[in-house]
Amino acid sequence: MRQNSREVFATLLLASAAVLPTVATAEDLRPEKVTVARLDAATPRIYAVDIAINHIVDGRAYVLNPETLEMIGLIGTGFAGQFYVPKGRDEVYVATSYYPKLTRGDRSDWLEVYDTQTLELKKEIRIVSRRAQALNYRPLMQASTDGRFMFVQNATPATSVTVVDMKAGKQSGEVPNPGCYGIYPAAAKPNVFSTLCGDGTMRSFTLDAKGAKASAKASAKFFDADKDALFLHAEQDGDTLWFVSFQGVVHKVSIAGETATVEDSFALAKDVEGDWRPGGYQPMALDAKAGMLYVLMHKGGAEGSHKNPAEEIWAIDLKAKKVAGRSPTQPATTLAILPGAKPALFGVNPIDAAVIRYDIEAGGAVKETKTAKVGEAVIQLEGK
Amino acid sequence: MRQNSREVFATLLLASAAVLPTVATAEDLRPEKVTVARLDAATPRIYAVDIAINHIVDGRAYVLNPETLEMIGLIGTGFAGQFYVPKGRDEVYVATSYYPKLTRGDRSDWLEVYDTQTLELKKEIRIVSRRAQALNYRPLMQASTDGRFMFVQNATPATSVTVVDMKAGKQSGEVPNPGCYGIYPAAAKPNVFSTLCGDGTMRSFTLDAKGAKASAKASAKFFDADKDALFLHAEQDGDTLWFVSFQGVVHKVSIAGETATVEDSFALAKDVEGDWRPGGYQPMALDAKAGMLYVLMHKGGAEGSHKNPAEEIWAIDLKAKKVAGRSPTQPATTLAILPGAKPALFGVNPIDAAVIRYDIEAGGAVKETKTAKVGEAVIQLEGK
Amino acid sequence: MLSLFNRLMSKIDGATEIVVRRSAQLHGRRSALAHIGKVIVGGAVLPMLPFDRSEGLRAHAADAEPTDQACEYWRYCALDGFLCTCCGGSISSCPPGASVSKVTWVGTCQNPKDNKSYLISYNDCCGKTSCGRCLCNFNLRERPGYRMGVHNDINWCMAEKHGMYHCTVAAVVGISDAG
Amino acid sequence: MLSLFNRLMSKIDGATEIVVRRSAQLHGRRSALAHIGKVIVGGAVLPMLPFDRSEGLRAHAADAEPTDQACEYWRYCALDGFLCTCCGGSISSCPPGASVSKVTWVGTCQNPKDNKSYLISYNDCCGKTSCGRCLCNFNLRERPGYRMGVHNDINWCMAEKHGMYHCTVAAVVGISDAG
Repeated sequence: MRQNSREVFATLLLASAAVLPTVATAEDLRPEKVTVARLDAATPRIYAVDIAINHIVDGRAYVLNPETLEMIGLIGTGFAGQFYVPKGRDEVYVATSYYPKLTRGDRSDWLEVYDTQTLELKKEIRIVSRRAQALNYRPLMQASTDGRFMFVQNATPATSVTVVDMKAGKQSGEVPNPGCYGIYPAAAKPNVFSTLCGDGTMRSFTLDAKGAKASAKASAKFFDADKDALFLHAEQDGDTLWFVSFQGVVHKVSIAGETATVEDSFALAKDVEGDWRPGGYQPMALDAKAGMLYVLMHKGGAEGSHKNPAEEIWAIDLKAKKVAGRSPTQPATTLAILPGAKPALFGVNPIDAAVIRYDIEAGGAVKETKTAKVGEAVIQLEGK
Repeated sequence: MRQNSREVFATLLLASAAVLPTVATAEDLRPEKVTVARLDAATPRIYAVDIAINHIVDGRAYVLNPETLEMIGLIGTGFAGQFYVPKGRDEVYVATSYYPKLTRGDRSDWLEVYDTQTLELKKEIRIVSRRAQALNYRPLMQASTDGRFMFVQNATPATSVTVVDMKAGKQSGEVPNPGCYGIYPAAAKPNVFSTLCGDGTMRSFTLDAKGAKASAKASAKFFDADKDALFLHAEQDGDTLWFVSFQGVVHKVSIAGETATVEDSFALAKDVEGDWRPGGYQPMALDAKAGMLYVLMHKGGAEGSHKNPAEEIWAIDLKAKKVAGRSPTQPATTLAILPGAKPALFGVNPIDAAVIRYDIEAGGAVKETKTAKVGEAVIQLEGK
Repeated sequence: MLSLFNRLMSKIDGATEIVVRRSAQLHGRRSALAHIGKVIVGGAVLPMLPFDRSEGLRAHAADAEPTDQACEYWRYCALDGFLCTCCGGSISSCPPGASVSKVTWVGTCQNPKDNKSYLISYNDCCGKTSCGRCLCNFNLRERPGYRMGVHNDINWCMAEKHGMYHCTVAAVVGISDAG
Repeated sequence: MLSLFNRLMSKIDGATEIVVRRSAQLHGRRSALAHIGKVIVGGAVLPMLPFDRSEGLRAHAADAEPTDQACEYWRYCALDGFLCTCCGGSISSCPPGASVSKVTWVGTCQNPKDNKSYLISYNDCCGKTSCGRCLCNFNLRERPGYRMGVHNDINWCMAEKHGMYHCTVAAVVGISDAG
């Protein structure tokens, strides 16, 4: 190695030396120093998480300027890695799998912590090699409300949840959630999370103090996965979860108590012609302050159309329980909101591999104000 | 692990079981068994080696049917891996680098041997982590004429050649070739290879019996890398190498003796208007039987144009030392020949990311007969 | 029932088959059912986007007769992934050097030639880097991961030692009553 | 001479600088020259294809004034790689989390605003997976690897511990006599 270093620098030397005979430096020219950029942790940004399906071993999250949609950084996410953006901390989390020789050797799974200023790896924690190698659905990796525990959804295909104690810096437990999928942490109780189950219930888990074991309680059945399944993606406001079904029924679910309880349900396209249905990977985004749910909608919906790109974005007034606005959109399969004084929406056009910025206008309308090519197969968007 | 396996199979069980109530098998229907395809080792094929620059960690060689250009297999080449197709053996070789966590951890370099029937890894040999992480130029990895030794070009950026003893299954030596690059093995002497040097010479190395050390002899200077550099790619016919220069001078070089000797040199576009020059990554292909050299040519050539895509393919009659034919082509940067009773040419269009098949017609003309999209950034083509 | 079960199993090599049978004895069918929920038509294949497929499901008209390298080929009515027929495999064989996934799911597709419904086994081929060709995506009867057996946004090579996803085959393994 | 040398060195951190100076003492300039051949304008950057650049070199007309996110920007007259300006960096800074390559080469480009020729240091940014944006490729005075110092079909992050290529910057480090 030492020898190599010498040779390397010999080359550099040489390059400089050889250039010199024909060169003079202007006295007033100060050479630019090559540095490494940093982001302000407070800089608003959009994370566009790309599974890069044609090179699935090399996924990445593009960090975008929300105004210009220009790239301001990149975080590698490996082979179908999951991505989580916490609310309170200057960190983002990646759960991924590596094979030591790209596609060969023993798989190892890791929870990685990246600094949001330097985008450098701060910490990596080995987790059991069972995490779901899946498209990037937000509920597949979540933190407890106090940040003490990270929860990673597993699938072998049997399902369980890896619990990582971030204080101890290691995996503290694994909680089976058979027949269920997705993690919805309680807002008030740091040791509680719920999961969505194929039998039409939610199950709420209460962890012990060490994050090793959990007891579970099932809710009443509130949906039928055969007849009208719920999208895994939910929008969360405190202990209130907003789910939407394939056929467009909105469910307001509280996870504040011992078990999840449905507080309200209503069909969002009740009186609208055209078989409009929600669709996509991340089919809705909540503006909690305004009480408005934005949903990706396609018409002519039918069994199997639940990932079809949207033709319109509908604004659902959650208090009035009715459509407040309908706006045309490029084909879109993912929607996210960047909160703030003037919140904006962001979408993914999967056909053009583009990210779209929408401004929110009065009365539930949205307007495309910017479109930029980003990556190849962005599934998840996060605004922060 | 055992528990996981059980769960996995439980799912399979379940899938079958659940399907049964609505299903009957026709007595005459024999279920298809899912198998793994094999290639006949004698099946002619084109290897299209793709650096996949946008995901450079995940390069690959596509194996193509030479008639249809359809994909018949794939061999991963990792991070800027090199690819070598020997003449006599049912094997291909990859030299590549791995980081255990995709882009992190300690680099290790390997020489991998793949079976040409199963496309499975047969053997991997650790080599020193100095190999050139470079575009796929054929001279960057070669075998001795008897197949006993594999030679891998290193660059740190100081240059040397790793020697691997394939009989012993390990690296036997490392031969410095400072100021030189590329490996051109002698056809008659298994312990001799030459290299091309920036001072306008070739150097010929004679290995000791163990492949550990080598002595070198320089040729006379025969080109000027400043004024008219040689492309690294050469076409080889026994101990005769055909080089071409950026400005279009063909050099016939013998590496049969102790040192390389130039047997002939001539300008290929001598009496042609339009500043036609050779260009590309693999800018020519030799039909040794016909004594015809096919060269990728672009017009308006100048300093810096040596990788510009061709507009025409010129056939150079090597005996008559003149242009026997000129044929238009799609933009092309790589050319290769598939030898045989009726040899055909194959090219890469780097703008459309396509591979082109050309039939050879009478009198040095070639005709595009097939074009197919292949990969993203194919640099090297090999026909066998 | 057993007959179909055996035929499905026959796709798996001897050693694996023994494990499956043992697994069946250990868990029993009811335990398996309880484990991942009720399944109607099992499994799925791979994370995939409906690129170029935004028009949704097309009719498989007999007069169109797409080849097995087209997404619209009848056997692909529920396939989600790269077609192995474009990657060096065939409709029922993995490309050279890939390995057949041990877990698979069975869809039901109608053959336009005889209008019968066939059971199609969608096996992933694993252990090679992603093929990148002929990306197809149909989501008929697909459900989120809480119905894991019919979820297709996940790598179904996950159970393999070499779990990299390469492409997907579509083998006929039976005839549906519906057909 | 020393002045320019020092300025080139100033881009490198303290520890590295010591190694370089020691290297200079050990090898001497003649040894270095003999090592990789005579170099006119040093180094290069990365494997790259002339995608969309088949027209060859364009004139850098002042009235066009391309931005530093365009291949035609004047400082990129000999750059080969992804522009860091498109990847979260700037004309002279690597994107967050990448590291600056220890080896670099210096091209000479004419600034259309003052018609002076500037020395441009093309540093690769390393250790992150390939950025994939704004792929540019000029080959003026590029040579094959037997002139390694002016060869650009190789990864110039090769000397780094984390040698993955991410993108390339183009910093002004001097003025050429020619300018």
